[in-house]
Amino acid sequence: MQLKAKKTNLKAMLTTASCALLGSTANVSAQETWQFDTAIMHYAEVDRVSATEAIIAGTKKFNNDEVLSLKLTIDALTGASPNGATAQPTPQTFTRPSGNGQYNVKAGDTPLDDTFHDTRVQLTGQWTQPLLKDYTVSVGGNFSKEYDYMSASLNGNVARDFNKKNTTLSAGMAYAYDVIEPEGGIPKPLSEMVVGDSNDPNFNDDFNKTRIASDESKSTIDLLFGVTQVINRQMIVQLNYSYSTVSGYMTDPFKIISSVNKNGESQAYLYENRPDERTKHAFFGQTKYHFDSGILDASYRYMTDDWQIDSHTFDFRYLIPFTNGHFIEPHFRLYTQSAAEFYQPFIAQDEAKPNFVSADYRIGELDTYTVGLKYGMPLGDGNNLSFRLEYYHQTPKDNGTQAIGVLKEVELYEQVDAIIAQVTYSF
Amino acid sequence: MKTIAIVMTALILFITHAQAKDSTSLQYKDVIKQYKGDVIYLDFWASWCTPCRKSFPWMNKIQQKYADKNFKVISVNLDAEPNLAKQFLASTPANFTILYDPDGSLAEELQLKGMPSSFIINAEGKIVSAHVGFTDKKKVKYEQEIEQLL
Amino acid sequence: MLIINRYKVLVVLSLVCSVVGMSGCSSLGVEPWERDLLAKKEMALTSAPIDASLDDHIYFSKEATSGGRSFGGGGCGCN
Amino acid sequence: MSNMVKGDRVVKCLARKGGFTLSFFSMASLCEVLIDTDNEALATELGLIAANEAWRIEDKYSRYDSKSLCSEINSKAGQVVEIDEETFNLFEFASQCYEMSEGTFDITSGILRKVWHFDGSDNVPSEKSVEAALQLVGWDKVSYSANSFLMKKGMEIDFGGLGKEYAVDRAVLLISQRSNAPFLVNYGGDLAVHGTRINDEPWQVGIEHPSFDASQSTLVTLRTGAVATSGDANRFLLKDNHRYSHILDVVTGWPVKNPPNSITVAAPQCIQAGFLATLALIQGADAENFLKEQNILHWSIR
Repeated sequence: MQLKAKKTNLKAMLTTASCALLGSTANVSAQETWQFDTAIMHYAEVDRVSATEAIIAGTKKFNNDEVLSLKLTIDALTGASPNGATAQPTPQTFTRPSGNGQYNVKAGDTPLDDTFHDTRVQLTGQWTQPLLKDYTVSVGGNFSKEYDYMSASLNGNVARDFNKKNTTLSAGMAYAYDVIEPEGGIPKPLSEMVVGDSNDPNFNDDFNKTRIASDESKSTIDLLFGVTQVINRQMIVQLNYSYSTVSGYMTDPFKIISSVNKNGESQAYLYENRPDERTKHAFFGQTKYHFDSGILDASYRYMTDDWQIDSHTFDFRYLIPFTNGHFIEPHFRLYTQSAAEFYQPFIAQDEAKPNFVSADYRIGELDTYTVGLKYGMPLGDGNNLSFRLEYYHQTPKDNGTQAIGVLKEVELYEQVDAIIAQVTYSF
Repeated sequence: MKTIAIVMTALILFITHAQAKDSTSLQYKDVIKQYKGDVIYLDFWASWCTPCRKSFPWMNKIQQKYADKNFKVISVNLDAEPNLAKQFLASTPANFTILYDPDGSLAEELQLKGMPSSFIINAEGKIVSAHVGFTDKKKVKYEQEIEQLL
Repeated sequence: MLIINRYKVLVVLSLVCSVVGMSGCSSLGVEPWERDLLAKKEMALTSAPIDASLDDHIYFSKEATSGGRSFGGGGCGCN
Repeated sequence: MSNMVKGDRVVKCLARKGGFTLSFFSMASLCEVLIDTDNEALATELGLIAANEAWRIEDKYSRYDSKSLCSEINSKAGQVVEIDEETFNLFEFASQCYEMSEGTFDITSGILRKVWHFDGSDNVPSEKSVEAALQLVGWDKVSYSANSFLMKKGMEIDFGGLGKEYAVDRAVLLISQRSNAPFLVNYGGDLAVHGTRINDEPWQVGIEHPSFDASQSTLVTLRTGAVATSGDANRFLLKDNHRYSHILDVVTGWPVKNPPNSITVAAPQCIQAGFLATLALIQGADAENFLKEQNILHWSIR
């Protein structure tokens, strides 16, 4: 009886087989051990901010189906982000948030503040366990600290299974407390940024007049109600309603708004001011459909809040597995939001100062899309490695505001391009 | 934008009908007839169900422990394709009877509530108790119930 | 502007309730032993939690909306 | 010349040009460890390491020793047996060999010895008895995990095809960890070398396989890696002048058609060489082409 199949890589297979035997590395059986996921992600915008984020997350399943998961996140941020002022046909000078030193912006450029370099450490823990017959409860906490910001939150969730686990209703609540202690202190809302020679004797007094506190805080209460329903053998659907109310300091201490004259020329820069209450409603629907081999993950989120921001988010992923355990997963995300009621790219000097105003494009009218691809491969013995590369594009819109005077010649709504690159290794 | 939202919600509400089941396969009375007079631990498992794998070493143990007290562990595999079960069994030894119920007719007859499901059946063939899931706490309870019947 | 928003919320809310109500009936769903595809880890609703938490952090600091899939995220100065 | 005694197991130490030769008996073969060193104490210590490991493996995996783990597994066939990590790794290796050989290299095929006795006579077993024996053969009927093993009642496993070569590789591993003196380990024709000798001289070894008469021994020169020999010329059956070789095709249960008398194969490790030699024999007439196709260095005696 001859060995029919052409065994070309016999020697290679034999080498791995015998080295497993004689190298005899112990492979601990997987029941009670920790499952780890580690990832490094680099987010980089063109000429703007870039951040590197590393995560190590461990999950341990206990023998009565309890699950403990711990996660450590460290991220470092560098680069420049827009300070809110408009571009001008002439060069501009701004004072650094700390109050000592200035930075200059060339004519025609969107003003960017490059004082941002920050490192953040975040610890997250979650304990989940079954309760009585059909209930699962989960409690968790989160603590995050960076140079000028601290955040702590607790969350709790209970879920109940119905009709042979085909339907699951869940309800959860989370409370978060954040404290911001910006370098240079909390600016006085709508006060004018002091721009001038910082070693001029009364510069400091003028600067301190624009400060009202050294730190501010806000607290957030989130409620989340969800229903997960198995439709059939290939399809599962989840529908969530989440209610979130935030009270406290939500202004961005580093953001300003240009006050321009009739000809659009900046006369002053005012520190922005946002309301100290915000209530958000979000409706989220997700479905996963298992085709013959591929898996579609499609979700839609509608958010509306009392800052008059409405947003729609569409997210589609399609996992294509290969026979050797590798897979690729194309990803497409579409996002659009309307502007906050108090968003304005600039304010006219002679106009009455509004109560709340912000020129932060991130709460203006905005469309974004993300296109990406993830490639994964198993490395044997339960370990796998995956790479993800995504392109993220932001298109700020004018929300109906007419550019005036010289502002017509400059780019008020600069588009942003960013790359997300991530490597994940789980073992 | 509004139309896409409506289409999306319609997609989510898309409902398909369950396939029809033929009834030529496993029935409870046939299974019980073969093991008349034995106390039975009837277990339902499938290759894709991770808690099921944890129950096998325990089922091996009680099958050996009470073998002489006419006690039988019968496990019913519910995989649609039998070779998935074979792969599972190649790396999870089982020294008890394995029956195959690919179209789930016995599972349906006993109205399984979850996976793994198990039934403790007394010597007369009557189901004494039904359980879902397998954890350390539950396996102690199952063994106590079995000992009471032996 | 205010009235239209109120109306939009009601429409969507009623949509959610109808789905929840309907999904209660038992024709939806599978038998416990028919969950082979659903049991796959790739079929979990959040099958890549690490990617999801990294994305939440990016979009929280670059857009005005967060959460929905799970709690609102945030916890950073993110400017 | 000195002996180290461990019960009835003796390790002899003989001086030779450029070093020492340690010899002992294990797994029914003469085992030798040639070490290039002028330090006799080191040589004896390394020899003892190899001998103790060989005896440990023999006590654990020999089918003939009733107290061995192998015998325990065979006697408890039909029940789940506890196994340790080393045994699990051996089963993993055997399982890969089973797949690579498409079922023809199978450590559960020892049962066929119950029906086939290659004593040169003509008692070829009946079709029925071979068929009955085959019911108890088949690695696919076995199931094992990291700490437990189960096979059908009546089945038997036999580490014969792997045990000696595994002992050679283990000896090389343990000795090389302890010293970097160049050495050669030769357990009854299965041998492996380690380290580079002075001015990179190769080892010259004549392989006297038990079945050979003196004239037919193979002379092997080896600088690195391992060599294993499979085949036994004087075990066969002769009936109506048809010669039945002792190499059995595990799938049909009948002898393979005219395989070479013996094949010696070279490979990086002895356990690989052993598997390839046995696998080549199973290809019968096509043995040599099979090895050529896989470009594996081999010597064949027909």
